[in-house]
Amino acid sequence: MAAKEKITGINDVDIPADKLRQMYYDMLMIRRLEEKSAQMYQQGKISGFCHLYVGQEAVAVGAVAALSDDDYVMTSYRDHGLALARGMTPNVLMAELYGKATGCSKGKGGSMHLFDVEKNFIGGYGIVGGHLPLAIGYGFASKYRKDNRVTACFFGDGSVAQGAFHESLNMAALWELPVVFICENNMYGMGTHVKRALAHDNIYDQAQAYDMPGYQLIGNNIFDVYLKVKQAGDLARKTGTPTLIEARTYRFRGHSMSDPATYRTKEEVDEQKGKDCLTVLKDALIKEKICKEDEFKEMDSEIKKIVADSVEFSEKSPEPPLDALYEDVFV
Amino acid sequence: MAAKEKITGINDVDIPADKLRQMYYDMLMIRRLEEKSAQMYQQGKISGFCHLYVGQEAVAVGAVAALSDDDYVMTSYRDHGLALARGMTPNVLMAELYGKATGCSKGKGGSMHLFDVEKNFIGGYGIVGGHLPLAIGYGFASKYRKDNRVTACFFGDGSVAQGAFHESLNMAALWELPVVFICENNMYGMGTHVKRALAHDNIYDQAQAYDMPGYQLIGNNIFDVYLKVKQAGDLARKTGTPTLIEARTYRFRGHSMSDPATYRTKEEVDEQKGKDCLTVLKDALIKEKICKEDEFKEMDSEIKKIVADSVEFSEKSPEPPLDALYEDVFV
Amino acid sequence: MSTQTVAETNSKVKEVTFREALNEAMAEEMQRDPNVFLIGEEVAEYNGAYKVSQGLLEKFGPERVKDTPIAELAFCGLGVGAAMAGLRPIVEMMTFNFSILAMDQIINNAIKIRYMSGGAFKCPLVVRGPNGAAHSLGAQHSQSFESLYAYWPGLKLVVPGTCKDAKGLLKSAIRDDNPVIFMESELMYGWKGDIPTEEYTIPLGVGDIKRAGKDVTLVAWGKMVDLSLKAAELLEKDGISAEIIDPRTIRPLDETLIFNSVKKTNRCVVVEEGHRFSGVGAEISDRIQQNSFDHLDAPVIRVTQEDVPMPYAKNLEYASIVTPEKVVQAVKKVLYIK
Amino acid sequence: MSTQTVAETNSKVKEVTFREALNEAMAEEMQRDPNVFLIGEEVAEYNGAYKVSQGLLEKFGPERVKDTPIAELAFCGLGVGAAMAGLRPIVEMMTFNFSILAMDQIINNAIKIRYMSGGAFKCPLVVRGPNGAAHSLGAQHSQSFESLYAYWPGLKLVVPGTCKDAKGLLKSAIRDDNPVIFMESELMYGWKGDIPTEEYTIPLGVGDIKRAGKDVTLVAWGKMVDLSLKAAELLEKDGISAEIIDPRTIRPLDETLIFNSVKKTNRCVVVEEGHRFSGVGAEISDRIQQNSFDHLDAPVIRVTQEDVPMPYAKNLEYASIVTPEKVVQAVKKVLYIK
Ligand SMILES: Cc1ncc(C[n+]2csc(CCOP(=O)(O)OP(=O)(O)O)c2C)c(N)n1
Ligand SMILES: Cc1ncc(C[n+]2csc(CCOP(=O)(O)OP(=O)(O)O)c2C)c(N)n1
Ligand SMILES: [Mg+2]
Ligand SMILES: [Mg+2]
Repeated sequence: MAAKEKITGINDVDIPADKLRQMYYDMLMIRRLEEKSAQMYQQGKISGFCHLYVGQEAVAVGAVAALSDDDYVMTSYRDHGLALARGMTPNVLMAELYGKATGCSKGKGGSMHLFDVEKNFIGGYGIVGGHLPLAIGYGFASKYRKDNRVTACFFGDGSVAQGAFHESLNMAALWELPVVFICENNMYGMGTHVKRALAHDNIYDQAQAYDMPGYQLIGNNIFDVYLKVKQAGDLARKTGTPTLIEARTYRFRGHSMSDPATYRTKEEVDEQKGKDCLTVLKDALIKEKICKEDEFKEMDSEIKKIVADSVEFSEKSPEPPLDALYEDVFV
Repeated sequence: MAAKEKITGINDVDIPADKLRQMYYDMLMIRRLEEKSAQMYQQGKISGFCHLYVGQEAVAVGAVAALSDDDYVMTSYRDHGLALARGMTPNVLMAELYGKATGCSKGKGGSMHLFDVEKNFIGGYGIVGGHLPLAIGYGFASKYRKDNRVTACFFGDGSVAQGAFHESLNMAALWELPVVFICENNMYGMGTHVKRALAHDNIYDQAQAYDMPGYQLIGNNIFDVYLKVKQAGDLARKTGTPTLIEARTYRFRGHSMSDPATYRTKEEVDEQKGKDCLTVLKDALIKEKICKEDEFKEMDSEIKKIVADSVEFSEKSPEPPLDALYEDVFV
Repeated sequence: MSTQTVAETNSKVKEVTFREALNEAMAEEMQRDPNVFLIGEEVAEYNGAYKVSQGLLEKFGPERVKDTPIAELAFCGLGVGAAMAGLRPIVEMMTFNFSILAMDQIINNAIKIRYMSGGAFKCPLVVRGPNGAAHSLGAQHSQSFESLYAYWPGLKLVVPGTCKDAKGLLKSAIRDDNPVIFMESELMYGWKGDIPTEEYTIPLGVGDIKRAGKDVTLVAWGKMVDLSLKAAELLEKDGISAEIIDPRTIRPLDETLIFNSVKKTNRCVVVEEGHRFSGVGAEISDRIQQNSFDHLDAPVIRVTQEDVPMPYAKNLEYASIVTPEKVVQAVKKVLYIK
Repeated sequence: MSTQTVAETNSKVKEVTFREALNEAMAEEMQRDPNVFLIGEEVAEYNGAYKVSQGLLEKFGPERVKDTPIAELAFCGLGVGAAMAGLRPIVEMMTFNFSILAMDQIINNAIKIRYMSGGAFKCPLVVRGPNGAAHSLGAQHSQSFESLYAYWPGLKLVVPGTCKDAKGLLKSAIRDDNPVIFMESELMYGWKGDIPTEEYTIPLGVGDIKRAGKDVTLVAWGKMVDLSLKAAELLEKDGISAEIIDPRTIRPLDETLIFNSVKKTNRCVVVEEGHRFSGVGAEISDRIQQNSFDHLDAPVIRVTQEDVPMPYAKNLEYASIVTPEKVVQAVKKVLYIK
């Protein structure tokens, strides 16, 4: 469970080249879509709370790459990245942010409540820590049905102080529910540094309180993410044992669109931006001659086009019909 | 933090003889009063939930002996023992169980809600884990006022699975609130063995998740209780650092008066009764020639008289006046 | 007298306790559907704190009858997640007093997941257990929570008042694809009543006339049904004929049944075990005054618990709770008698 | 127009935002009494998620303005314990949506400790923060909780509707020796209004006539006061004169002020931001029908949020919330117009 070993590299994972390429593509897609969301938010096209995933892309994409399509994944309100990583189309995502009928939640959920049942992306939750109990419910169901599925539950460092965290991890471990708890420790819960929220801030150590394996990983290193999540997922699938993973990461933007994030120094942010997960993967892909510089440019323009299309799709999409107001309350 | 060292004995503590004698007296008082409560309950004089402390006496008495009169103490609904240890008179305690106007809570609280503000016995709470947040509130107030007081918060093994436990310990440690958390691990929460409730059942280990000292102690050994609580109290007073103490103990009776406790074998209960905390202290007092056999007899009859008097007091006491119904809702 | 339940003429009946009625409902539904499971504190090895789940562990095994740590928030949330994943959990709250700890999971997840996902999920969850006061349990263990749950769209709320309703409604609740809160009562578990020997269900949202009468309508649910029947007997002696309407489910509320009765009697007393302020009775009273304004010969009167936390002492407790005498008094007031 | 506040003729006024009014109230009370402290998520270094505590950390230091981990249950319970120990905590809920997690501490400890200890303790606690919907925040972040708290004896509930009330009532709440829930609104924080330059308080339990009128009584609190004023202007154009009663505190409720108005106007519409079922409006409606039965020319009508979780899309959200137009419609209905 030691935190710092040698840095995991591209050759430590057995991911085929085209999958690696795809992973970069997915990360870049998240980056560009988030940038576009920010832009559209500033133009007043999107409103409410909007929490961007910029900087954390390797965690979602690396984890999803390590999981099976059947596995359930879920997260907090900072959910655009994971939704895309899981295969939600930019169109239905952007349309949801726009509050349009064509959105993934028919415009009823919004930024914080994305869902894609087909892709086993089970949400998008707004109460800090409130979705961890749901995760053990999914784990319970998998064990009950012996369906061999794993639930990967993402959450922020802020959630760790919540009672729901403790109760859920205890039950998951006690009953050997196949859940991988992935704490994205981006060092802040809104304006509060993790050291001001947790008495013991090596979050993965909390696993010991539940006799559960715990790992810390370097969140901008997608190979590290992939390896640890793979290991945890395999373990859960084989034995039911849950794992707590702490992914040290960083959000480049404020907590939400309305947060100027003055609680961090420019130096700190710049330093983190210097360790951008996109660059880490890009450098490795170049070094291993999997992609050339040109290809990245191509990818980027393709992605930008798709993202721009998602805006157009959303602009053109209709608002939800007023009849929808009373639909979906009860089955 | 090792759980098993050499067994603490009477010579490891520097308690004067008369205080030791008094401690035995207090334990015996609890034992006899609880036996009487059971009897009165069976006669229908006391109703509702009634949770006896028989078997755990050394924890309350040893802890209180190690604390200062100014310190706050509080516990769950299993509160008769701690209330007496803290100096509540048997009269007002029994009268409260009777629901009489002369009870410590004017008959409004009942068995689970004993209070004695003068003695800094601050209750008596019915929601499992629900009083731990209050304890950190008291700790916060002490730190705020720099009043040098410590809050000792007792709770059962069952509470450890509650979110309130986790949230409270984290904040206590984070802010260095002078609180001693004393988990009375009597191995069962109602009918559930602690191994069926906690993934990791060495409860004191949970302290590590908060960078807090944690100890396990042998709850029928009052010297051990005294030493560890003293150490934790001193530390809290000096530095604000809270401690988690796990006192391994056992309740000889069922969870409450209505529990036949068939989930435990007779052998298990008998074995525990063979390690009765009263006997442990008694043997030591005899061995050290602090008391003679006669004195114990005298004590017992004195105590039995006091307990009988408390019943008489309660019988004779008036019910609360009906006007009291709407009193004490607001200040 | 029941209007909406199984035809009573043809079916044989047997006497059971309220607890047994609930137990049968769960056992039958667990038999019928392997997705149904029961989870909660002491439900398995202890056979339930109040023995409602007696024998279920033995019948269905430890995977389907699951003891939990004392962690209401997470095991209730586990139920929500399992329901979203396609199972049909029955979550037992040892008492509803402890459900406050789990309320976030019910309010923010169970009842909103369908709406906020645009209909992607359903959440067939039942949360059940005793609600309200028993005897001498004091302030923290004697609370009534109907209105705190009834407030929320997306939730159904069932409060049976008889053994027969208990079984039939619980079976429907378990089969319902929406989250259902199902409130029982510690004091009722030992009550006896006849239920059909054959399988039956009672639909949610359909009230029942528990006693026909013409002078005044008493609206009562749960434990208050029987208490109102007692009051009605007392009133009978004074020549006052009370009709008792038991909505059985608070949400959906069978308001038509209530309005029709009030149309006939022109007077109404709502009897509620819990507190007054914004209780379920307030909603019912409001609806009656709005819908039956011209039929009312007197304002609707409500009988509720006194507006204080529950005291422990027996005399104070008795003074605090609803009694048949208090109902009688309210009826006389609504009839302008004395 | 305020009946119960400081004499307005003599005192100078200044314009402030709602947020500033609250900030001043806390700053003054912290200045006045060293036992008062503020605790909650982001209240200190961030100056409040909605900047209500702007500058307080700088003024009073980190011991008295305390940032917490995200752990509502325990930091609210910390407030209860600290209040029992003699301090006067102000607990900020970032929004009341998160207060469900802390409800056990409020319901089972804060409001019961005095009663169940036979009066041994007092609990001078204020729990404050924004309640209700803002814009486009979706189902989990747009909830109104008045009735869930109003239900409980032992608790006071304050919901100011103007800057002046906000400051005066918050100061009283902080000085009150009982637990007080104090509900603000995200959308109101930027509103401007005049408040006296001199120190003042407004007593809890005293309502205010926000607009005099003769044809219909509108009962409204919090954000709904302003909305009702807008509705009253629209009604004015149709020659309908609406009186607006703002109870300001829901518990204790100044029912006399309401009854007196209804006695005059004979018609009443209760305007509530939250859901309908057992809302605070249900209680008010019930009390009016009971106390002013003979004065009512029409049933009391309630305007509330639609009975669905809050949708995200703007058009649905707007269809879901209370609007001045819906109030106008209700008034016309109660006046049997059209
Ligand atoms: C129970 C609860 N309390 C408070 C909030 C308000 N809130 C939203 S996000 C947030 C910070 C969470 O930080 P973290 O868990 O680290 O996640 P991150 O935003 O960094 O991804 C807070 C306090 C909430 N949504 N839910
Ligand atoms: C939140 C909550 N859930 C459930 C209960 C019911 N209950 C009362 S005591 C108890 C067991 C507690 O066990 P433990 O904490 O070990 O204390 P002990 O009784 O052994 O002293 C339970 C489940 C409760 N009072 N509060
Ligand atoms: Mg974070
Ligand atoms: Mg125990």
